[in-house]
Amino acid sequence: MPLLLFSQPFMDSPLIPLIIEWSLKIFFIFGGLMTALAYLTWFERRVLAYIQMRLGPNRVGPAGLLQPLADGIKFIFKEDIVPLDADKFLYTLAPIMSLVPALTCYVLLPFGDKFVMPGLNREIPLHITHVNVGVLAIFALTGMGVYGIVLAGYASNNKYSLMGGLRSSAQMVSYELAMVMSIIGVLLQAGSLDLVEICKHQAGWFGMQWHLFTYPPTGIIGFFIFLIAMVAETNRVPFDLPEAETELVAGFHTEYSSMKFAMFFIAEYANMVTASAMATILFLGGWMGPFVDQFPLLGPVYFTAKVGFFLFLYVWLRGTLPRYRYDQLMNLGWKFLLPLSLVNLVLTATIALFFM
Amino acid sequence: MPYQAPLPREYYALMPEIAVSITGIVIMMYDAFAPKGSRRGAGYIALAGLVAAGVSVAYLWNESIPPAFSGMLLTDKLRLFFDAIFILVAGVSVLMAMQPLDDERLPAGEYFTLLMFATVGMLLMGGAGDLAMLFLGLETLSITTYVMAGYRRGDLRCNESALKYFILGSFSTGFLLYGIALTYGATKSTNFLKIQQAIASGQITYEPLLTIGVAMILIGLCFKVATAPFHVWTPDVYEGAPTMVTGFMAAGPKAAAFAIFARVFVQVFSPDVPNAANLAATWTDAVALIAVLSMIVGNVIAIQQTNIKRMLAYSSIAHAGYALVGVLARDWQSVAFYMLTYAVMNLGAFTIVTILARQGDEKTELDDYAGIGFHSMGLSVVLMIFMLSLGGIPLTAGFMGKLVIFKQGWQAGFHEVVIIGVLNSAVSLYYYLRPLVVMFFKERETPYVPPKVTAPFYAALAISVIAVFYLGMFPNRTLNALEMNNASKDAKAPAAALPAGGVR
Amino acid sequence: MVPLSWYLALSAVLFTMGAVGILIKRNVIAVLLCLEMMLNAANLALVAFSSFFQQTDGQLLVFLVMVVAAAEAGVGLAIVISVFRNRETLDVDESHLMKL
Amino acid sequence: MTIQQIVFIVFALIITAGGVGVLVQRNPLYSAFSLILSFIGLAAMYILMGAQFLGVIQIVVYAGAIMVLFVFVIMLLNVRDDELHPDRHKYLLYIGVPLGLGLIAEVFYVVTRVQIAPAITDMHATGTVGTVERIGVGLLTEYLLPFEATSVLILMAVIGAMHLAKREKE
Repeated sequence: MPLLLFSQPFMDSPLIPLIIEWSLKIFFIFGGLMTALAYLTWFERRVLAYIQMRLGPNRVGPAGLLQPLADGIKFIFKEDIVPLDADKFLYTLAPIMSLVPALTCYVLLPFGDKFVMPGLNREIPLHITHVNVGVLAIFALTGMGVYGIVLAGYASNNKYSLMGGLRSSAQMVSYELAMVMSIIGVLLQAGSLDLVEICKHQAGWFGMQWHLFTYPPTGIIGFFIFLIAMVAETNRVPFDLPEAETELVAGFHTEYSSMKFAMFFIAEYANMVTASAMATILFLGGWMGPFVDQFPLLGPVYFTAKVGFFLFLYVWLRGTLPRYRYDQLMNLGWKFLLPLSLVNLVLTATIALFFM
Repeated sequence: MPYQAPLPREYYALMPEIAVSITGIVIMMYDAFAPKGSRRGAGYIALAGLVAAGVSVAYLWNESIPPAFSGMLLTDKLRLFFDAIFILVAGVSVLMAMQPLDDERLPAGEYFTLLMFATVGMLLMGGAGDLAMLFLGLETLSITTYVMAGYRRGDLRCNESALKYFILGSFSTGFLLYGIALTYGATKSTNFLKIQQAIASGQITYEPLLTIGVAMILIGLCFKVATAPFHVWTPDVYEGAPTMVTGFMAAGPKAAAFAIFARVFVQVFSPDVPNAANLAATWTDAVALIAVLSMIVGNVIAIQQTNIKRMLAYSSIAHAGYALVGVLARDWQSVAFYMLTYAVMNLGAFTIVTILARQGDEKTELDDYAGIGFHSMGLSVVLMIFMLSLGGIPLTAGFMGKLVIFKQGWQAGFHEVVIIGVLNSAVSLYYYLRPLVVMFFKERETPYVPPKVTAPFYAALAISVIAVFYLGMFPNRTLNALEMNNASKDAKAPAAALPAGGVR
Repeated sequence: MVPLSWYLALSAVLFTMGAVGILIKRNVIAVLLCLEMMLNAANLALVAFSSFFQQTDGQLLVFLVMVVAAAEAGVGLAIVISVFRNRETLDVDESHLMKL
Repeated sequence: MTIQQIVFIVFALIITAGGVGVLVQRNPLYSAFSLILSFIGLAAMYILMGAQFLGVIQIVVYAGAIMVLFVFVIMLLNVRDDELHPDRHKYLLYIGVPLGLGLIAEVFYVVTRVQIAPAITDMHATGTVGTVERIGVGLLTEYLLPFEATSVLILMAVIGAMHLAKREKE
């Protein structure tokens, strides 16, 4: 919120058209994203079904396309149960704390470069707001997401929930380190924390000078560390320890039902999208690709396609990999990913020093 | 002015810190890869590193190095003399800890690493040329000391000691930091030289900010050196911490805090600086009050103690009071000399307490000392030497330290404070002599097994005893090194100034 | 524009609350929280001075203070855990094995 | 009243409310969350003063790391409400509250006087001192030595915390 208020455009330009532009962008991006999130669940269930040789939801609407709608209606009309010994205030706060940071991240993501509205002669940047510490801001927001899970675990007054919350906070804090360390190489190359600048830095080579390919092999190593850490950050298989149903029932959201549960659910998918978008921006050139200079509207298409690839990857992982054990997870994070990302950082810096 | 990268000679100025840091890292590596049985090795590595640091201090002694690292690091006699004290304290602490760590099966690698980096913190404090460096050095020292105080983690008293030390230490850090912030607000800089220039040229944004800032820094430092109204944590922390750590805490961090005291109050906010008369008058009054209170509170409560560690804790409060007289006299040399004498005799006393305390610090009550005088003759006589020195009997270091500091105080015109100090030292003899009376003249009711004294203990005791007598009988060399013997009061102004050379 | 004195007043209020909290709170964790509050009060004052003087120094110092705060929090909580292992309470008043 | 002043007042109220919350709440978890609220308000203040980098870092470090650690420990030890000891430590309340009132009074004295002193009320926070570039360059040039010293500090904190929180091997 404060970032939005004090970002540069707000201070400088005339207010009224800006507010209109913002409202429209917010409406489209959030409207689109919420729909996309809903269909992400459908997508996941269908793909998972194909991987497991099942059919998946195909009853509601053609090919099950109305399934998310049905799910939504079900969530709204279910009874909202609050456990008797729960801490009522925190119990209600938890899903909000989980969802709000997750959705706020979208304010910062650039979906493409500027484009000029025909007839209006007004340059519209394809992102809601632009701050020059974008990467840090995203990490700040995703870091806040831990609280939702922790609070849910604590407030439910249920030992499985508590364990889930504890595990999740430990896991997210541990993997955040490796995640941040893995992208410092990228930031070193781009020389900026600004998401738009980082994307533009990858414009060379016909729109294919992605950080994944530059400075081999550091780009690829960094990318894989980021990929693993991002799956762990979003608590997805194979790192879904906080909600490991075989040991913890459903983890931190065991006691939640109805819309509160739905909010956790949406937050999880929203975080997946954010993480995928970050991976896209940092390593796969964001909206960059061939011919994007000539046709600026190709940018969002490329961007969506790349994000979609990562989302598919998430589902693919879920369909194929078994769950890690908790101590293995911690060992992987602290004893492998973190040292590796540090070595990678030193390597990147060395290459940058001698070959730049 | 454009920034210039540090020159090689600026790294020379950092040599002691670098040497000790590398030693710490080497100890960690050694501990990780050495076979399980070899616990002593870490200690010997630590000693070697400290010797290297000592050599580098000696090397720097005659060099004249301008402020390094954009004025962050000052190299002058004040820094180097205190550096020598810190290295000595660290060395004796290593020797003191080797045997107990073995006996109690505590991890030696971590202990010596923490000790090494605590020393780095102290060294950085001694050389701090900027409030930022001062803060960081102090925090490095504090954080390592918190951990060392709670080092025996299965022992509840140890845990509580660490907890109390942590809470009150951080509380004082808060005050210190707020003081730094306000001082920055008043002078537009955190660099000592620039602060001094700002005061001298009258470019203070707002006078009360500076006064309150200095007051808060004073409060923060008084917590760290444990002077009277801010001393409440000392006895509990000293009693609960493992004795070897208490010995270190009483000597090292206290000397380091006094190094800062000397730097900040004797040099930066000195009354010799133009336009600083009001400010200096304010802090002088406060420090005089604190000094008197510390002496009285420390000595009076120490009389009632039955635990030797608590007694030494209160005695350390009293000694902080004496040392403040040197700050009052605006004479850092006497403070430095006093801290040196205090460090050696205190470390010696705590070494004996460590030896007698046995495993888990079980025997630290005075009753445990009853009648051991003729069973462990050597230990008792050596303890007697340290106790007499702490009490200020002639021919010992303690006497020389007190003589120097009270003489400077008297010459600077703080007659009342000095008189109270001398009276207090007389009172203190009562409780310093009590362990001796107990040891030699009280009947023992329980059987007594003489403790095992091993080589590291002998070395620690030898260093302390020799230092006590050397400083007590032949102090001239040390005082000459501090340029105290020939310096008349008129030549005082340059001695109290920050090293010249300007900030690049 | 917001005058400097407003920031200073806010920082002083925050510092006071932290200091008072350390004295009156009983739970160790709450005491640690109050310590953080004191450090943050100092940070606010430093940032205010630094941006009003248009100097980077103060903000650099704030950055260092944040590092220190993180280190302190880590060690402090470790101490709390070690105390809690041996005694199942976090009440400061219950830490009275040694008399004051 | 300019828009900045209104924003300041709003966030100042949030910060103060958070601080009061820490003092008043009996459940440490509620205290922790009050403090997080306070820290977020402080981040907004930093951004209002043009210290963007510190504003974001405030959230990343304090709200995202330090407070998570606190909350984690609160949950690990599963602390619920404070136990009440009505008689004990009353005297600290008697010391603490007057001390607080005294400090507040002093603050208002100083603040009113600062407003009179023209030297610092006229200045306004604008400009670019708080950008990432300036902070980064500052840390690696003039503040090189303190920056390196912090690494020592962090290393010690890690070793110390690990030693203290490790379980005793019996």
